[in-house]
Amino acid sequence: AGCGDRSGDATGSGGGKPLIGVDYPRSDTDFWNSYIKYVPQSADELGVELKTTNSQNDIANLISNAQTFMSQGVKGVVMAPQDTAAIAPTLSQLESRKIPVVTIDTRPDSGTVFMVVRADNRAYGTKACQFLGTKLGGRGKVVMLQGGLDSINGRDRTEAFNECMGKEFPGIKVFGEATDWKADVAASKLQTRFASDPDIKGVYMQSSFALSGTLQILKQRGLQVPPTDPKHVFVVSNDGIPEELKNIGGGLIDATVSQPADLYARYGLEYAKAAIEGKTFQPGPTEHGSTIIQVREGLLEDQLPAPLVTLDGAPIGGQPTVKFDDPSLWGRNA
Amino acid sequence: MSETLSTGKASAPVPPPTRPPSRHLALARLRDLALVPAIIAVAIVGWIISPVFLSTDNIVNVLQSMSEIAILVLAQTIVLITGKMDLSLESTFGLAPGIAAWLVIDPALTRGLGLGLLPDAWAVPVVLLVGALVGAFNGLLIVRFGLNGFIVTLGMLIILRGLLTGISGGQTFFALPGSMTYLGSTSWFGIPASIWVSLLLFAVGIVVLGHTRAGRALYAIGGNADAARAAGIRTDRVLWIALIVASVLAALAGLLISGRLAAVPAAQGDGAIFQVFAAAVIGGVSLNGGKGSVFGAFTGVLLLFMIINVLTLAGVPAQWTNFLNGAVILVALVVSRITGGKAQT
Amino acid sequence: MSETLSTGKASAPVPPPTRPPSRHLALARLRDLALVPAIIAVAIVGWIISPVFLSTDNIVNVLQSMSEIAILVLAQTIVLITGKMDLSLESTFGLAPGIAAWLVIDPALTRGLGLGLLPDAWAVPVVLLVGALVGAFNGLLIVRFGLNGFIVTLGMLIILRGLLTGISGGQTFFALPGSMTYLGSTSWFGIPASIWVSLLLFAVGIVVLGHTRAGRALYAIGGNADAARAAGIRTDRVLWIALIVASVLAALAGLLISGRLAAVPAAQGDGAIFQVFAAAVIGGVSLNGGKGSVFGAFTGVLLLFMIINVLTLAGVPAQWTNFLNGAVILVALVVSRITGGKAQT
Amino acid sequence: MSATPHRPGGGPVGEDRPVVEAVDITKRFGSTLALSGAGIMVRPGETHALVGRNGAGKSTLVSILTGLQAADGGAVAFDGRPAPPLADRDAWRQRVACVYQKSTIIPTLTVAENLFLNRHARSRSGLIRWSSLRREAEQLLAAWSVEVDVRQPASTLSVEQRQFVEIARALSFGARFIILDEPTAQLDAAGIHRLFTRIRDLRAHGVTFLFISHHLQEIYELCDRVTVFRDARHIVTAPVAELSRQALVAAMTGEDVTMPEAGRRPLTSDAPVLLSVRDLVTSSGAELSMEARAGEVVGIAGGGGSGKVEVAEAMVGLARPAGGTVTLAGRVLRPGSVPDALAAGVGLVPQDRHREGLVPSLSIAENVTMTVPDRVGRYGLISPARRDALARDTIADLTIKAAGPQVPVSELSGGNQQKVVMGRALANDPQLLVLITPTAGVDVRSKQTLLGVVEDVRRRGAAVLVISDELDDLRNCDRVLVMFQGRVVGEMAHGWSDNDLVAAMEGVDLHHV
Ligand SMILES: Nc1ncnc2c1ncn2[C@@H]1O[C@H](COP(=O)(O)OP(=O)(O)OP(=O)(O)O)[C@@H](O)[C@H]1O
Ligand SMILES: Nc1ncnc2c1ncn2[C@@H]1O[C@H](COP(=O)(O)OP(=O)(O)OP(=O)(O)O)[C@@H](O)[C@H]1O
Ligand SMILES: [Mg+2]
Ligand SMILES: [Mg+2]
Repeated sequence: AGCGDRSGDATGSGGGKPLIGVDYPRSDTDFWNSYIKYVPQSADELGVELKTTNSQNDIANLISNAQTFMSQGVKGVVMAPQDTAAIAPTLSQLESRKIPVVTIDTRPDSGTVFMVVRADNRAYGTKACQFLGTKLGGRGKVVMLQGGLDSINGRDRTEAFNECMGKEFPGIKVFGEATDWKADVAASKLQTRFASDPDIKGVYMQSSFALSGTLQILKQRGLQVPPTDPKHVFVVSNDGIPEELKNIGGGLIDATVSQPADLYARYGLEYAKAAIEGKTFQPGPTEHGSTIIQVREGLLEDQLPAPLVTLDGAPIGGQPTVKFDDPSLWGRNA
Repeated sequence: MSETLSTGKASAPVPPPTRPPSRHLALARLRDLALVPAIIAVAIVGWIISPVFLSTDNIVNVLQSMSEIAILVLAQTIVLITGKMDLSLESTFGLAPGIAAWLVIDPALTRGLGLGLLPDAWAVPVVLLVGALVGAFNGLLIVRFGLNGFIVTLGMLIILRGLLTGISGGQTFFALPGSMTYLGSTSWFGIPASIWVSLLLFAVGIVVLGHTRAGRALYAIGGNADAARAAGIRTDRVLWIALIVASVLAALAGLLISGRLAAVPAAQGDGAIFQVFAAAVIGGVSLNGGKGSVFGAFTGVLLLFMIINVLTLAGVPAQWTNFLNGAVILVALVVSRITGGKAQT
Repeated sequence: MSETLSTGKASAPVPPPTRPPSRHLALARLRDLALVPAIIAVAIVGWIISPVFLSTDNIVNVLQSMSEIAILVLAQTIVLITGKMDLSLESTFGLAPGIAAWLVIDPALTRGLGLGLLPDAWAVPVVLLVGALVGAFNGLLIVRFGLNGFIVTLGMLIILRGLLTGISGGQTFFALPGSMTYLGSTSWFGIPASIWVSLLLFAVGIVVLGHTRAGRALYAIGGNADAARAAGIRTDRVLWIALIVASVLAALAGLLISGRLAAVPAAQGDGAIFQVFAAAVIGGVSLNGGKGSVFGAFTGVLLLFMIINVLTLAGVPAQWTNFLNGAVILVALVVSRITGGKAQT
Repeated sequence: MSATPHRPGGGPVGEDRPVVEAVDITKRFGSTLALSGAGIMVRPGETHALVGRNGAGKSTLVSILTGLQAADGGAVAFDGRPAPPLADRDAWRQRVACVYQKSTIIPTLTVAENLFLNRHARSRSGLIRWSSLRREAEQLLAAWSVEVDVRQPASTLSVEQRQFVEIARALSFGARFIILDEPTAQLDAAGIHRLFTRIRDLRAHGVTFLFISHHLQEIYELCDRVTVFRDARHIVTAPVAELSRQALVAAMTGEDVTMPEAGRRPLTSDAPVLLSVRDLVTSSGAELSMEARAGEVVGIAGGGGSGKVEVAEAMVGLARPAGGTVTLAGRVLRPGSVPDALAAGVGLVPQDRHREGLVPSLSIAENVTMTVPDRVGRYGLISPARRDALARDTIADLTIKAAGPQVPVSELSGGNQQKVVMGRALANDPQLLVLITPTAGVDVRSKQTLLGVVEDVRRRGAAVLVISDELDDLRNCDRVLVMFQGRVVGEMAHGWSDNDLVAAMEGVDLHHV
């Protein structure tokens, strides 16, 4: 990297608006597509100019895209590295060029970033566990449809879910099934589980990808009955896409975790803009209802709220939940 | 200059046959049944690991979860027998129902995801039509322009998957019309329709490829295309038809799985082609054309899915399932090499 | 149709000196350079779209981001020229550095991910050794047991990927020793070392395949293995070596990218094989063996990565990049068909 | 004349050690016994012929004598010393050079590289010196007056040029012993002449040859002694001069095959014209106009490159003609359509059975009935019983040696495969039978069977076209059209003399100079 001073000159940014490079992590899930949709909207609102790339869930692409951003002379970068270990060299390269980085959804294992904007994935797993454990009264069998083993977020959810179950609901038996984030794999593994253990009472899906396949299986087995019926199978999903909210309203599933796709887009860009403008932040509560924590030296994290959404909005295990038709949910406005 | 032999009809009697006349037939049949012992062995192992394995519920489950991939295997078998290959089937599998959903579903219901251009009744015809068009386009490039089938369909695999991502914006199509979900989700006589459909298609495949002139033409072309042409087989036309039929089958398989999931994820079928090839080859279909049977292909896919099911029931640690899956494929390959008895081609 | 005419005893009624004597040579050379106009065209288009495209910075970026895949393409080219194929290269790409990291890194530093069995200095030798072992195992099954290369390496692709998932539990290995990260992250004379390494390997490949008996033996085997054997070439040994060299190259490429990432993700190389095949074939390497050159393969991979870079610079909407990528591959194929002038094989 | 499992040969052995001696060689391929206690002994300086029917084991012996394959049993010795180990290819190549029956040209490589494969000229650095390699190649080919650019890929060579490249390469090793396995099968008369001159030359310099051919006259023309194989065994070795043609053929076939010429029924002059070809022009420029009447056998002769095969292929739809019409029994055939030709009643034996004649992986029954699906089933369905019945008839009619209709064609010997091709041509009871080089690579016995069929077909009132440059194929024709450089240059009635026909095929008209 011989010509680091290029990013200092004025080319690249037009009309005084700061130029920010946003790398989308992938475009094949509903959640990230919502994010992709929100980013330009937020950029308009914040008055920043955008360069976007898509790394298709491949870290090598992300590195090359970061290079491209540098060539294009962006002043700040927003990215969502799905691999939190392998991003370190790129971060130090961006740092050496004095380009601030905001990461979305994941926290790099090492290296410096200006701000991490994420919801706590471990909290997702814990919330789902609390919900299912409470609803099942601490007994029975549940299936956890994991994501891909190579995803940090998936692993966080799995670990937290298992941990919480083991600690708080030891009477519940958990079947963990790896699905590679694939709907058909999830469907057939769930079906196999129902064949071997017909008395399964709960399903935790780590992402909405498995949503309709799961519903079909329940329907096929005649288990789509209201929660009052003893045959009811409790289903917790994750993401908070509109389809899930609709299904909660329809009584087809029981809860989901609403990942704040809109807030990811908004605060990712806002922090990048702030960094370019030279602002700094301190740990503590923010004005948008979240908390900034210091994870380690030189790494701040703004933990956005990721509420558990339920039919009635009643608290679970002492934690508040949000009613499925709450207008503050991003899935309501998508 | 010439030999002094006069010509005339040879009167030598036919020498006594050196081997029993039916041996070849028997051998050919045997090759069809090569996997049956393995299937029985897996069934026994599965039953020991978990008695649930042989329950009706679980058997139906295995058959249903393999039904869509099995149809893809059938499609690939047809193409492989002609000596070509079609990698793009895995993308057609997702694209065909994806396009139908895109054209049919109401944007009002799905926040702008569909176009709502066509009435619901068009959905299934559109699925099949997309399949036919993809097959025809492959045919255009492979048969007409003489491009290499592997690389054409590799390009098509990428392009069709990209097209599905493009129209869906990477999202999942929900709220499919009833006509699209019917086949994949209904049951006939207590058994899911997709099982009936796939078994029926295999039965038709066995009859057509084994006992009709069109089917035998596929083998002739795969065995020696020039000779087939010299024998009056319209090789180009047969190849086109084979490619189109395969794509339509892939579209149909996609319809079944979309019906089962009541949705079309943008990644539908992603990576399935590896499994499809493995099943076909383990089932005895040659990658060089002209060899293999539909029944063999069926046993191949059945074996694979039984093994996956056993691994799931056994509760193998998630991180090792892929490894075991690959190991099983490799072992099946080596075993079929030993039973087959000669260098595979 | 006319191709049915031309072979056989009486090939042409009029004796053949109808073509200028050096045309074939010129054509062969031309085929090596076939992609150069396309590369120039893309460079111009890229420059129009974004002047950044031709900046040193961006050119280095393109070369660096293609360097590892380019080495995979070189490896695949070697195997393809012998008339085989090796799908498992994409898994070796991840597995070889993965195993080295697993054996070397200290579990204390990485929450128990590594074994810390070997000292750091062993890391690079282990990477290359794993590559050699994978190649030797492929050779055992393909050359020794006569199994079909496509399906053996397909099985290996799945199994090796599964092995990496197994040892890593799907997690990313990080905190790699300096010996593993050096080559992928250092710069020589202001240019990243991985660019130097890949260019050097291609130069060696050009000399070896074009100007040594060993290299020509690869072409002879790919063109007609029996004839090569009759000419005294030890075909089996050469095939083994080709498979081993290819796997070692893949391992080295994996080492480079791991060095660049300072980590080994469990999915490293996943899906890369499609791109590798596309680049090799666009670069004029035949899937049937015996044809193609290392330089051509290089132009193929260069063209692909330039186009990807242009699409990125142009800010094509994310959901359409895959589609455009596929379209580009297909178009490149059709173009190389036209410049190549005859049915591809 | 029973098999002698031990040391073969007769006559006095000279003081020289034999150049090569193979004793009691046995070789098995699966269930096929290719060689069974066979042997051969070749003396220095002689030209030794090896003859036998298809599948007698000749080529198998060649591959053992050149170290390509190991024998299951027996011993090979060169100059009295045991043969080198199989892995030491260089040692083998010093002792023996060979033109194999199966082409060992690599089509994707240049002519020059084919000539010097694995022995490229190298500089001191170990890199190949392409320029000197090319020069050497040019010199080598110039000696054979093969005029090709050595830089072009071998795939562009004509079959004949390719054969000469093989021969030139084999002779360029400087070996003192050279094996030629059917080198003349692909050459025309001029080419054969060139080859023979060269062989005599080398023989004068003391080079020893082992020569394999199905053309017996070549044996008498060239060779000193002959060894006959039959059914994988050594039958006899004798000086050529001491073995009459009769005796030679009898040794090969194990029976006396001379038969009286079948009563040739003269053509009735009022037989209707069945086939009429008008101004047919092929895409390569060959032209033909002709007629054939019912029951007539018309030969089309010509050397390599005369265009005879092209016109025949254009006639039956295998290739699309550039112009002209073909009318069969009043029906104009659609140009370039094999299905239409079949429907009109054309039966075809294509030139190369491996390329266009057979689907080797399929059974005899499927191959024979491939052109007549209508006759073995209805509504597109095939009745295996009817198919096998039809195939069994063909197997009996043509005396195909096979265990049954289900045997894959790939397991048949060459001659039997050719009979299957003939069976396929006859399956639709053709009105016009077109035979393109129908006996290429077929032994004398099978030739008789195949040509006998022609007689049957003409008796049924069909017309037959025989396209060949083998005189034996043409002998039974009512008349022979001779083509040269794409034009018909002469016509000869039945009873032509060999010399006249050969001269005409070479473009020399002996009578009308
Ligand atoms: N590689 C092989 N595998 C199986 N069988 C073989 C193989 N090579 C030869 N054979 C069989 O061995 C026998 C002898 O074959 P060979 O090629 O030596 O005959 P040939 O005398 O050269 O015949 P032709 O005159 O047709 O060339 C035949 O039955 C043949 O089918
Ligand atoms: N490659 C092979 N594999 C299996 N069986 C073979 C093979 N080649 C030949 N055979 C069988 O071996 C037997 C002898 O074959 P061979 O070629 O010696 O016949 P042949 O009597 O010489 O016939 P022809 O007169 O046609 O030359 C035949 O029954 C044939 O089917
Ligand atoms: Mg024989
Ligand atoms: Mg032979």
